[in-house]
Amino acid sequence: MQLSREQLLQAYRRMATIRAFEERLHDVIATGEVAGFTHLYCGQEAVAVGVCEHLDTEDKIVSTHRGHGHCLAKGCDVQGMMKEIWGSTEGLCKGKGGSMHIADVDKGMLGANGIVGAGAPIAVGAALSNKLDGEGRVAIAFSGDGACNQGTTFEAMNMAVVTNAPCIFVFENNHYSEHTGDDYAVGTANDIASRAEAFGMRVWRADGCDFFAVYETMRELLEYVRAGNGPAAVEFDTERFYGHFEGDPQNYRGDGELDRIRKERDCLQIFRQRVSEAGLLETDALDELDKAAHADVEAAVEAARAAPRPTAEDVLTDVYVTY
Amino acid sequence: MQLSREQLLQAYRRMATIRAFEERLHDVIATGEVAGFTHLYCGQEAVAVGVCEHLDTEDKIVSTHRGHGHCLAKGCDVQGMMKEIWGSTEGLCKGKGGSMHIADVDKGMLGANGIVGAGAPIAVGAALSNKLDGEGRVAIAFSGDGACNQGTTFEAMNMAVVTNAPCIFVFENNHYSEHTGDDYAVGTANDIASRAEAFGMRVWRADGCDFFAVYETMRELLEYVRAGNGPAAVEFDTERFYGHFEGDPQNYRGDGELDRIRKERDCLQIFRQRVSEAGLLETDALDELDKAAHADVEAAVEAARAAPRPTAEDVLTDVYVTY
Amino acid sequence: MAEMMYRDAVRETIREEMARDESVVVLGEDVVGGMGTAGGPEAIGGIWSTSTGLFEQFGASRVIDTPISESAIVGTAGGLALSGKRPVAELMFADFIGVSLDQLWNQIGKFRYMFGGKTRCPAVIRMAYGGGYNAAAQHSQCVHQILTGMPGLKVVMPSTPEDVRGLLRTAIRGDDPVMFLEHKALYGVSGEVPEGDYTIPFGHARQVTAGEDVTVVATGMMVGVAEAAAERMAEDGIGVDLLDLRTTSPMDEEAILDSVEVTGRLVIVDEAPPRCNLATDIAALVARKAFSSLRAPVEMVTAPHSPVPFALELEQAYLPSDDQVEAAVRKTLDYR
Amino acid sequence: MAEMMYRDAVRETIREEMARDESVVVLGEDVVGGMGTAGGPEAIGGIWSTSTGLFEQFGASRVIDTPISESAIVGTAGGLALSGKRPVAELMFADFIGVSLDQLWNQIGKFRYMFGGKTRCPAVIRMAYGGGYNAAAQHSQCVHQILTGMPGLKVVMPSTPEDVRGLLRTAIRGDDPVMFLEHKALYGVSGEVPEGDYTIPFGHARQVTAGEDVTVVATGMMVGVAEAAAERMAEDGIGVDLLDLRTTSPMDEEAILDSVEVTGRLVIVDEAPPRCNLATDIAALVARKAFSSLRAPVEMVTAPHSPVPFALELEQAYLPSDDQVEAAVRKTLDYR
Ligand SMILES: Cc1ncc(C[n+]2csc(CCOP(=O)(O)OP(=O)(O)O)c2C)c(N)n1
Ligand SMILES: Cc1ncc(C[n+]2csc(CCOP(=O)(O)OP(=O)(O)O)c2C)c(N)n1
Ligand SMILES: [Mg+2]
Ligand SMILES: [Mg+2]
Repeated sequence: MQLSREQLLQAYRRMATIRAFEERLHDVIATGEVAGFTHLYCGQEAVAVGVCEHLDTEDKIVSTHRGHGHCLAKGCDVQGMMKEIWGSTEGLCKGKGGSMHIADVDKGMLGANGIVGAGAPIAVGAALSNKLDGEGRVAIAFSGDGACNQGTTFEAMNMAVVTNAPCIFVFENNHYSEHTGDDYAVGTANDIASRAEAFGMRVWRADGCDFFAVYETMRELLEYVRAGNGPAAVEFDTERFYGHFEGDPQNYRGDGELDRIRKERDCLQIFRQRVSEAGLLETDALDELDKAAHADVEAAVEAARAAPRPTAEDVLTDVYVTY
Repeated sequence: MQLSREQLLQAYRRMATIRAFEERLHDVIATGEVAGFTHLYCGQEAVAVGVCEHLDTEDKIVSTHRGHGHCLAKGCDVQGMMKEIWGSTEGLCKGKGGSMHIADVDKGMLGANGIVGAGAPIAVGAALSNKLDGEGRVAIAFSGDGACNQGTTFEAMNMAVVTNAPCIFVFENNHYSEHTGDDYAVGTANDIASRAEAFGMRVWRADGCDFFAVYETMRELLEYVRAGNGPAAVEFDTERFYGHFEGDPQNYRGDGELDRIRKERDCLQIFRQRVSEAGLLETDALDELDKAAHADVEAAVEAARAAPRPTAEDVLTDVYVTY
Repeated sequence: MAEMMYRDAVRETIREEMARDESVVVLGEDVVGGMGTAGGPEAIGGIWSTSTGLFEQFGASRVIDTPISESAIVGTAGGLALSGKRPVAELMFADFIGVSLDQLWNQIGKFRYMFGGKTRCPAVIRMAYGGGYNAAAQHSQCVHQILTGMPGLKVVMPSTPEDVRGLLRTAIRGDDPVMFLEHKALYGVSGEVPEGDYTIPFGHARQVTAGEDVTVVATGMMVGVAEAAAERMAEDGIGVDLLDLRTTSPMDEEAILDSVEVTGRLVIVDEAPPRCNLATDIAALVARKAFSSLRAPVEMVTAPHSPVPFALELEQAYLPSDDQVEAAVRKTLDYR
Repeated sequence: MAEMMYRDAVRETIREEMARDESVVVLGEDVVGGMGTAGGPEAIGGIWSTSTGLFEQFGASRVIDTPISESAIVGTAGGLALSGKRPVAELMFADFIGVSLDQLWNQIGKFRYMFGGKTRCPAVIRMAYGGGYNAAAQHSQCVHQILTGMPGLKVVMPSTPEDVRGLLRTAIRGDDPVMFLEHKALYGVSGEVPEGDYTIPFGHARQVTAGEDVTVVATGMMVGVAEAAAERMAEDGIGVDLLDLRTTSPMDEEAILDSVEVTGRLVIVDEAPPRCNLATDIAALVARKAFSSLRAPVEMVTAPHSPVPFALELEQAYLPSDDQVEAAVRKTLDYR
């Protein structure tokens, strides 16, 4: 099915925002201005946006250590996120969580997660909650090719099948877990999707660098899951433009690999090409969105720099609801 | 390949010993003479023996909470086991482990295990040790249909594939994990073996109530693994004659189910039938072995009853090698 | 007042809370039993019989039988709780926190904090702990010493059916993750239970016996052990102020300090091994905050630094006994 | 004496032990790095650079890169150790004991006991712990308070490159499972390291500064924090007997008790949150066994009862500081 002009613009705008957000962080982190461990999502924007454009607030997602893209795609506030990464009390998590723990439960974003594989079981719970409420809502667990080897991920898939939970396992295969290739670490007869399939789920596979492939795949998949057919899984072939963490020298990359994926596998460029070729959007309109995204991000950085800082008294609040 | 008369006699003798051991325990536990949680292996004898008859001491096995059969098949001493179950200092584990923790590392038996799914990773380590030593030895993880849902089991399979460990995952599908059916708890497109297969292992399937099917399957499988082809898995369809634990009322069984499996799926009877029909062994010879097995077990019970008991001083020994 | 068994107190309280609030959901291994079998569901209702009949009454969507996947059980509870439900999950044996600790410690215990106080995670995780069944090293352990140290978790250890009801209501209705530790040797114990919908707040110790000679602090199964010793010593005119903490996080520090201020002597009974456990926690509290009241060395009666052994004689020697409590009390009283 | 960085001390000791004994095997995530990539193996050698070059020197069968499967990593180490090998496994972050606790606690820690003393499990599990990197609630924690309480495990917390070498040799050559806790903020710290193949026995504290006014006990990163305070106070004539425990299981009880006997005053510094931690363990030890020497309330300087927060200001406030140590020392000295 065709996306409307408005939908196309919104999708691109979101992807552009993620890109701008991450590239800005890349620069800022190099200066030492921002502390903590930060993992950039650049290169995978089409997955987060292609998935989340189908969701509303009641649909839940659970994310990973590489969570900025998922957060932004699910509608988390750019300034709230930037302030969180800066550690301000005005951050989405009051500066207590930081990059690896950004969450906005009211938006259906149940948290980035510093523990690889920990999100999948949580997504099953969110899915079962939605099933109880009976409105056809789903929950989505984003996992990497590395996370697909963690026991919790398998347990969650089996649990979802057994409980017929409307849970969707989105595997973003960017071919690396930290410094290790998926060819080495993912034992499989075929691919990640085939491992999920062996649990009795229906699975899909698509090019994660092509927004339209992601979007169409998810449309089909979501129709299946929302209809009460139980869980499903999908594997997206995608690319990670930066290192595992900021500062990673990436010696494990092949010669010219980064240049090649930047050139051939950039989901924003591919989107532009598609909509231009099909005469759906003009370059000018897209450029405008890029500019707007950059402006938003720049404003967020300025706001984060000026935002109030926590004090020692804040350490002991928010541990419990009732003490 | 044909088994020799001697091999046939030994295999039956081992199965008969397990049967006699378990049935004797069943009676004794009902009287309250033996304490602790005991899970009987009756009905599955052909698996333990059909697997372990191929192994020697340097091949390792790792077992489960339902471990008596694996122990006996791997050559653990009948009296040492019985004394352990009675909690004597002459028990295989000096009365410190009991039924769920019987081990005899010198025999390549790395322990029963009270934690479902915990054995599989340990088997990978034992397999890698054997691989390092380069003698073509293997390690075997026994797991149930319930254990196949525990995250550790999946992690172990993947780890074995990635490290090309000579590790064999033997799934004994007795169709129940405690009081729950495998139809409910094992989410799968096909069967347990197919889930293992999705990790890129070669898998086999066979009737676990037929010693000859188990034995032949394992011959083929072991040839494959000993040749350095990496890990493999096998699913045996088998039956549990008693409850999950002693005292289980088994209300979850269908009408006549226990009678049927006792009648049609008794691996000892099937063995007898096969060797009689083929004219390989005479009923008398088999009866003799049954008798001998019972005598051994009876002697073990008498010995266990008379064996020395631990004292309070023993509690704090064996925690460390060096204090 | 009605007589009720500890296990029944657990189950009936869950049943009432499920009836009262449809967001309460039960999950765990064999909490139904018989799923996927010819004998059909509801064959067991939990191996401790703490969920018998709930499936029949509330159906499969609210009583969820799970595969053997403890990490996924706790994680699923976490996801339900973040989504507005009130899951009551069963881990069967407390020892299984080993295979699910991340979800307890790093996930449900920290969501609220990591998310800046903007969410609630009202998950109750029930588990049977403790020794006495010759169940050996992997089915007999205490875990309160591990969980109490984890910020974000609350830890409850009821010792009577009455407390089960009051504390479990508080746990299910509260908005924080609660580790509800049921001692397996108490399931069959009966006790008087008040009528009505009472709750017991966390962080309030119960005075089991009153006395001014020595303070004894215990939890769970150890309360009965200490009470037996106290009753015997009462005949000799020794007055034991025996406190049942009921919850270890939060803990009623005031009750302990107030008591030690009067008695000047402290014996702590803890079923866990001796290192970094609740006994050391309480000893430290008193050594810090009631030092000037203390008139004798603190005494601890704990399990030894070993795994739980199997054999009858070994486990008996392993578990703290009333004799040991009495000896510790007499020792502290003899100190001048 | 040569100058050596903490991280290099770890790696070079492992290298020497691997050369010395071919049963020593290294495993963990990215301990090689670059496996299955176009850039080839050995791209990283462990994210802490504690295994760089080992793969090249000893090959894939003794330097085993693993998938992200911590339970399987520890379990594999356990199986190797039961089979006569000496695995040195890396958990990367200590926080990942959450996903592997069963294998640590219920498996490798108990094999020997459960099997009646008839086996050995010489597995060394290394992990980076502690705060200071704004790595927030799941990558900054202490775990010694959890592991020390577990019978069967030994727990080592070196604070200097010299101790890394001596203690790691003892760990690898010993026959018990050892939790080797490396503080991530110490990896880049240099120190003098003696030549030669020395070992340091477990259970022997190191006296960092001598003094007769107050006993201060610390481990790992906290040793430096306490030392800074002690040096400052020395200028005011306050004599601090600062003990670095080096290992918490076994623990050098004698050194602590002997010191308190002289000073009568005790301050314990622990980076872990305050409940059921090592500070309470030591406070309890002294309240039990050195009560008559104690002249003031025990003081504890610990992290608060909260998860580790992210923001700079919050983490700074969270971590015990030299100012807090100094205040605690002065408080105990002021007590009459
Ligand atoms: C349980 C656990 N183990 C290890 C890590 C360290 N770690 C963080 S990210 C990562 C790689 C994850 O790879 P993948 O799932 O492919 O996600 P990607 O980084 O490619 O987005 C690892 C090993 C962790 N955070 N948690
Ligand atoms: C981690 C863990 N979870 C739950 C249990 C309780 N338990 C013991 S045996 C068992 C069922 C195991 O089923 P299966 O693997 O099929 O083995 P079987 O009993 O049929 O031999 C369960 C749930 C346990 N011991 N360990
Ligand atoms: Mg990846
Ligand atoms: Mg089974």
